[in-house]
Amino acid sequence: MAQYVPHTDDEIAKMLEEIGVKDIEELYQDVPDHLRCEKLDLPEGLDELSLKRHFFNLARKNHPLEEYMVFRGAGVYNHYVPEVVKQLSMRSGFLTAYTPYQAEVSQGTLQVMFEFQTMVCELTGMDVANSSMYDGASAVAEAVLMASRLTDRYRALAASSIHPEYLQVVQTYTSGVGINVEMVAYDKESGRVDIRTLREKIDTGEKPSCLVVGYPNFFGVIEDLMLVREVLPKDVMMVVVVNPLALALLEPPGSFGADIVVGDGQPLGIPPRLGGPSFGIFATRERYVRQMPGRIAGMTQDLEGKRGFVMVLQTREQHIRRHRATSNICSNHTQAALMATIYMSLMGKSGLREVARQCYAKAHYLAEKVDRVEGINRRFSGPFFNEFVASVDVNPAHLDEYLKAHKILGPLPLSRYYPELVDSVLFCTTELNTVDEITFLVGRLEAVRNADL
Amino acid sequence: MAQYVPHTDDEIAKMLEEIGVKDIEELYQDVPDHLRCEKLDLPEGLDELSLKRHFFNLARKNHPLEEYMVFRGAGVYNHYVPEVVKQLSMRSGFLTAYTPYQAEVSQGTLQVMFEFQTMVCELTGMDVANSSMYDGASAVAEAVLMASRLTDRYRALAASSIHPEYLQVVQTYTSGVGINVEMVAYDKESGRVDIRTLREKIDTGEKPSCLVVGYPNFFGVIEDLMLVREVLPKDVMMVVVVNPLALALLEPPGSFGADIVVGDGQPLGIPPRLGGPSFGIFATRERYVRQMPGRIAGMTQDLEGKRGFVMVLQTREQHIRRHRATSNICSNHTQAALMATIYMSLMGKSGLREVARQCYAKAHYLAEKVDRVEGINRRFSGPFFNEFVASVDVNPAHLDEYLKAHKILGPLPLSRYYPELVDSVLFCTTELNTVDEITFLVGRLEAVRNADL
Amino acid sequence: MLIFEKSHEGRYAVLLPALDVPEMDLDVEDHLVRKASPELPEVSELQVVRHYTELSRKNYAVDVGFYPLGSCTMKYNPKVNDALAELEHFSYLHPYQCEEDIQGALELMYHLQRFLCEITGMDAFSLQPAAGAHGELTGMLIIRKYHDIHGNAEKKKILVPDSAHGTNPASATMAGFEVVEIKSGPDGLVDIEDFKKHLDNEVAGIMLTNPNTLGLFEKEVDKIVELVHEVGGLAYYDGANLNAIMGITKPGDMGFDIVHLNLHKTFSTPHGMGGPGSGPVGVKDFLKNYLPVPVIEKRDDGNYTLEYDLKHSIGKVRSFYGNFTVLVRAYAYIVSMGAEGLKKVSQVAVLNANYLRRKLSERFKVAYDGPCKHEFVLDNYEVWKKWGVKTLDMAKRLLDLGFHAPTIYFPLIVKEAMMIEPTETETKEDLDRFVEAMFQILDEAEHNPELLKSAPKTTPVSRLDEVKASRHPIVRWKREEEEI
Amino acid sequence: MLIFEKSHEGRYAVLLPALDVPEMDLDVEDHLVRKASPELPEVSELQVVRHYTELSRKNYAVDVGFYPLGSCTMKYNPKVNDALAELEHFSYLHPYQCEEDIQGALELMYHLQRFLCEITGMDAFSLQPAAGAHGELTGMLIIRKYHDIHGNAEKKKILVPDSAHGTNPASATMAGFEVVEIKSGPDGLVDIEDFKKHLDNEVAGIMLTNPNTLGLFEKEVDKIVELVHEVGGLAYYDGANLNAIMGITKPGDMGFDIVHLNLHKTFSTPHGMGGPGSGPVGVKDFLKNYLPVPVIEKRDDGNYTLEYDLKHSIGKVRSFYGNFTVLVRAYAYIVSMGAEGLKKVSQVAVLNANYLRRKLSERFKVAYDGPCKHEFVLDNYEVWKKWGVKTLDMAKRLLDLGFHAPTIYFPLIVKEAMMIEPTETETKEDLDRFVEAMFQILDEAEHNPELLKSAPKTTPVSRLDEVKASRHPIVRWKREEEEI
Ligand SMILES: Cc1ncc(COP(=O)(O)O)c(C=O)c1O
Ligand SMILES: Cc1ncc(COP(=O)(O)O)c(C=O)c1O
Repeated sequence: MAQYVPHTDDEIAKMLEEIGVKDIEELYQDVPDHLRCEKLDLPEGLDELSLKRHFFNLARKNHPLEEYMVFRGAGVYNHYVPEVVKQLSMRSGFLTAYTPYQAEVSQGTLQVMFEFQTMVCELTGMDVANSSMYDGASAVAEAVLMASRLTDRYRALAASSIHPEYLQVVQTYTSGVGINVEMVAYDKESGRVDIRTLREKIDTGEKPSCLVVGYPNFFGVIEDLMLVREVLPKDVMMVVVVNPLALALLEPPGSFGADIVVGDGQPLGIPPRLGGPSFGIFATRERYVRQMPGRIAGMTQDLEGKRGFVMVLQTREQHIRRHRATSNICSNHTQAALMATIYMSLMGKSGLREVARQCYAKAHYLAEKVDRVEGINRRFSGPFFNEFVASVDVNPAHLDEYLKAHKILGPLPLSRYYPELVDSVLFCTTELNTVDEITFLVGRLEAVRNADL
Repeated sequence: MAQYVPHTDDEIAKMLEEIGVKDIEELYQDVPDHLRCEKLDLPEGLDELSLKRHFFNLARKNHPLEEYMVFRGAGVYNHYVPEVVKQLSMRSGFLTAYTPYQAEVSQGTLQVMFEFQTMVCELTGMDVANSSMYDGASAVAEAVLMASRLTDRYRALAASSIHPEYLQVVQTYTSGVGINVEMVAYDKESGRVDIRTLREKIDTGEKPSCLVVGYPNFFGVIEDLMLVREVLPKDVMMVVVVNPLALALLEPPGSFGADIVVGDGQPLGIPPRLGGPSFGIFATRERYVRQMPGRIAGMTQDLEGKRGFVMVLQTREQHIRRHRATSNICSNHTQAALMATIYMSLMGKSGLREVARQCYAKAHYLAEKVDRVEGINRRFSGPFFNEFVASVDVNPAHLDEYLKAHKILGPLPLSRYYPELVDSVLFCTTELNTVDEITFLVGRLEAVRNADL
Repeated sequence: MLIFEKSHEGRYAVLLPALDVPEMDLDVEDHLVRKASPELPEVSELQVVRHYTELSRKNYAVDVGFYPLGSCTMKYNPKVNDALAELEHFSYLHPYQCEEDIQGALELMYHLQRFLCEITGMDAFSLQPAAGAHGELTGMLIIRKYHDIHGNAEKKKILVPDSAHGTNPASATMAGFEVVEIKSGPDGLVDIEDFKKHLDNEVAGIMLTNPNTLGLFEKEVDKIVELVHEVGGLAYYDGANLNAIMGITKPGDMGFDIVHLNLHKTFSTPHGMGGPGSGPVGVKDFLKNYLPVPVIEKRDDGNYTLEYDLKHSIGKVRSFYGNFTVLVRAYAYIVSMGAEGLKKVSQVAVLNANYLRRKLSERFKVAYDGPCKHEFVLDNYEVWKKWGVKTLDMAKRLLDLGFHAPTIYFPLIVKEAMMIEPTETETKEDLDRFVEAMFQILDEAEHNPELLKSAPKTTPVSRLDEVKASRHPIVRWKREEEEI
Repeated sequence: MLIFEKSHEGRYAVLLPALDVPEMDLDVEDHLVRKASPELPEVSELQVVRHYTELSRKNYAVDVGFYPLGSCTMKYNPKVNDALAELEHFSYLHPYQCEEDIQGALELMYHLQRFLCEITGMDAFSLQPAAGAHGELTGMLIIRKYHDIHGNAEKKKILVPDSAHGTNPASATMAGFEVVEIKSGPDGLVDIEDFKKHLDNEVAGIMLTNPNTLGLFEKEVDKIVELVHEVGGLAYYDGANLNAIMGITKPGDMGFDIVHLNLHKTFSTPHGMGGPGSGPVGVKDFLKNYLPVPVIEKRDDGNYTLEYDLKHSIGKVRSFYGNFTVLVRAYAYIVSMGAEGLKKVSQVAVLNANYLRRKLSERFKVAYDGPCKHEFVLDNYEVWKKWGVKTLDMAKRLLDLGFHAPTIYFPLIVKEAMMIEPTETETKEDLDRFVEAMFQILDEAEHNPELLKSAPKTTPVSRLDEVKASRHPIVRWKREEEEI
């Protein structure tokens, strides 16, 4: 059993005496007898060494990505995380601090938040950003809630091509306050949001609060935000779900009049971690800042006029505004946002662009090769970033197993989320895929039809 | 190619202009043409990701201890290193600092040195300790040199049972100043230093400066320091080479009138690291402190009377005393000494004892079992700590291979260092050996005679 | 300086190999091609290292010193747990790998669910929620869905004590409920009379924290829960204060239907400057099918699986499977401590709080009588009235004396409140030192109030102007911007 | 506080499983059984974490800021190299594993030997020595053995310039040589006349540093070496300053017979508060067999092996195979940089030094003329004479201004010396800031000398009394001892 409690029996006795009780039990005198429980039924505690041994056994039952050539993304990407990001973000001055309630001894945290917010604004082209949400999905959900608050409308539109899990979360979040979320289909040819359907949805029924659209969307397809914005009435908010990395190459949503930009920060230096924790990005326009959820750091001065940072606009938050708060969020994901901040500092202007450029080039190189494989066809004509959908003439589940046997974590079968894409899979590349891996994958794709499945 | 130089071409140009030269070449005008070299013939530089890939390839060609049940010590031990030791000792405030020449901004280092010295004194029972030597071997060598300086005698005695590599290093170090190092044989029965031989050596020839003796010695045998001290004339220095961990159980050399205590600190929380870096322990009596090599931290006050730490007695050292310094040592192994300091703090009084106790108990448990295996016999009757020698009736090299095939890093064959022990091997256990491992090893030892070798 | 202010055009580090496939121009409509690159810093690797090393050194943290932030359980976060969570075999798993590939992870999560059930007396847990508040929202949505399914259209109110954490009412609102505040009595516990006044058919449920945020155990908790049940409401337990009662009593036994836990508090995962944490939600059997998906189940063949098929599930509350590497740490903590260890944790957390309470009560006014649990609240109203020194000033002065300040001005029902939670990992010596500091501050309040009002002095910055900051918020750096 | 002062009897952390074999009493003579346990601290894990976290925060370090400590090459230590060295596959190898098991390690060391040969122009390297001084001793012992073997009994003198690092004469002494100091001329270079005066049959060798510790390139180095060779002596190169000349010139080409390098300087392995470092020694072909053993060789079958069989080897200078995990970092550094990278390192190291030199020379006296290499020395004698401010005072004031001080009072031949080595990883902005600080200090020296004499003020302690500390040295804590 580990021992993190420093007290010796002697000390405990001394403290009890000081308190004036005979034993610790007496301190629980207010817990009625009938509520007392038996000894918990848990395994015996473990010392540190035994704990490690236990974990090595568990670890052996996992097959981490390093065992594979990875061509799977779909919301979580296998990017390179530089050592500096790992080591600095684990510094205990960051890791073991809490929310910067006492600003004077939390300038590290607050400045990180401020820098992070700035970087998010730069990437997204928006005016203001908070210092993180839980993840991309909850960020989208909060955006939809915010759009409703701002417009006082309870009908929201969402492209069916945003991440299906995000959509599910939006549904859950909005169920309470009764927002009706309607899907807008994608164009079967381009993979972009179907503009005709969108127009129809807008023209019929209640005026929607917002439209949620991906950039790129779940299929990797880059939506034409200019067109979308044109189609949307001025007072219908455009909520854009981004892959922040793609914004190193793509004109930011802010340029097209996006009202809220959200997304998951995982591509910015955070390991896959079985999907979490990463963090949610949330940015909006200055005029909406008082309706924004989450913590915000701002610049100010100390008594000597020295620059410093504090949390601002806390009256939006639950600890002050309680049931009228803009959100219930309290703990957020600052430490993950820190990782992204360090990552973006380290990669810098040119480095982030380079990562995006490599992801892009490799995906397109692969796409070209894949197009030439018999029985595999790219599904959408729309421009894409580092993911693309293709239909395959073998069972995608079998393909998956076949590739796995060749140490490839292959493209994700899409049937689970899109019944109409039952024959399709989602390919992904990052800067970590080498040309040899791509060639090997293509070779396997060519071979699969003749393989014994 | 990695890029740790921050300068852009523009900046370089600006700086050159400021200096008033046209290019960097001009700054090398004092290097004669005939001394200029061609472009170095080295592989192309690697970015961080490629570097990691390169290293993973190298790593794959190594078989680390985690692949084995480890029964090999012989100077480097497979102890448990707690996480806290790893993480704290890598803090950059420690790792990227240099020798504390500016004490006011090096209080962390200096206090660590002071604490370390205290712990070494506590372990060894000596008055003073320096804040580390390179390793155990060089520490012994420096001790012999120091004994010569103090006694002005150039004949030293050393038990042949101290670590053979240490003996070699002593030979090398003393060759320059012409100290004659004579071996004192071990008693074939007990494995302890042969007292009769020792007496003879003392009684014949020049008076020796010192005797070097192990505690425990290389065979794991615990010398009777009281007896050794009795045999040694008062003015012949007793230099004791310790395994610091054993001192948690054994009466410290200081109690028996040791003059210098040295040893290797690896057992105190430092990974095996293919043998280095660990650090050398060096402790002596107060009255010899001015002849001690190495850095020493001492307590003092600042201008306000606040306690602080500085390097003391620097006039012994090379940067001041130059060719009359007590040693040439400059860089030492403080960061490894820090690891030991953290390790000893964490294990604490009872924890260190517990580690030693477990090492002891497991070695003795194994010894008992081994004794019962046909064809294997313990070689020495002297008391031992966590290592013991046994003779085997199969070829030790073959035994080694056989055990390796069973994922055991078995006892070390001794023929390399002791021709007379050609049939013998050195067993070792630490707290990391489980009873199951021991049972498995014993089973293999029983089986080996019938195995096809 | 901000990292942007250290930027120099054209400076960079090299971390990636050159592109090994043909260069590709961006094949999108012109207007979608980024024109101006985002203004990210252009700095060297060493600059990055120094910058964030410096920032980390400007923070107070658990690894730096005593952090008695009430309600936040700032205890020691074992280093080994961080190391385990960072192992490649846990942190480099893709959520869409097949289950066969992640059996170790699923096994861990499955057992964590079971452990949490055992510790809380609930029947099923979902590990999805990313934080306490997220768990609350989850719980509220479960209550809503439950009433929906049962056709209880009238149930639209959630009762919340006035001492509750702000997330409670906020979460209820987010789930579409109307929040009804219940008064606390003079003893700091739920005022049963006031509670009963609000008890009617419209009550969808109640949210309770026990011990509550005053550190007091709601003795009548099971009765309150019973009454809520009687009107057809459900009872929700905010488990943020579980650190006081592990192995002593269980919310399940108190009658609660839904529970959330803050793994980043009770189970010692590091707070990370405010997150990520994790807020699993547990329920009684009859609500099992309402949990957010997936939950982890064990199949007959001994393998573990992600179960998505829960009949009444509220759906998903976040993507994938919760904050996995936080779960890893919490699991490591529980298996390290075992039953005895956890009980001792609670006992000593309560011991430490009572010890501090006792000592401080010599000169401070403690807001409520009787032994506390893991925390207690001081009422510094008198100090303010007598010497014009606010709790804020006292808090700032503590920073100078090397301590993090307690939570202040919360709960709202105590004037000039100071909420102190020492946790079990602090030594008696450190508690004594804290008491000394508090007494010193009291002396200073009397004899040198200016010292307190101008505190802190020894921190990287002196007292910061928060009002100004929120009046004209500057929330991002801009190139043109001069230092304000 | 010292960790011992935080100790509390009976406190402990649990890190190991209980003993799983029978308990054994210590079976030795009674007098060998320890009576009083060593007084190690009894503290909790959190106390240990806080204690050493705090200490680490009290240190200045490369990761904290500019560290222009002349002669020490305090440059950025790439984080990735640390991570690689700490990999289980490198740090958990036992030195007595069979060669088959450590081929990766041996391959790395073999290539490192080859790289170092290429960089220095030597023919063979041994990676054994643990530090620069250790390498010097190794080199001196090689010279001694060489002369022994060749029957040169008369050769007992080693020539060492007066500007040499203290380790040089100390190492020569340790190897049993008589040290003869050679004067530096007014240009800071070896005074050829003085050198020639000492050149006779008794000269066993010379130790030179080039660029020397003044940061000046010994232009006549090959002639000096030639003259030493003519009297039958060997030439030793102290490679601590190699950071100035990689890819530009090689000690081997200058004629040196033996070279040591400081991997912890030029090849950027972290200094670790003073070590571990690594000081490999390289030699020309004719001395190959004198190297300390083992060296790494490549066998015909492509495998790597530890070679112990060198005919005239001086033997072993340390146990096992050198500071392996330091070697790992140095290897990583070299393969990261490649030929171009290393050359750029040297070029920019020299550029930075000359830039600083040029800027500072506006108001400071630079000890020697002409472009410097990687470092240069200021002569602050005038400042002292004029305003009574010592170089020490200026150094202490720099600490207040956020910089580590340069090396002071070395080399001994410059009065009130301040030796500045910026290294290549510092930005121009930081150099400019340093110049500003230096100028500010000069102003203060004139107008407010007391400020300097009482500096530093902003550090964890103010100026410490070193004299007192050495007069009555207190070098360990004792229980009885009260704080002094
Ligand atoms: C009593 C209580 N409930 C709920 C919460 C909310 O938890 P979280 O910050 O994880 O959302 C907290 C913590 O801040 C709390 O103390
Ligand atoms: C010129 C010179 N030579 C030799 C040394 C000694 O090196 P080490 O400290 O590694 O023993 C140093 C460094 O201190 C040095 O600067």
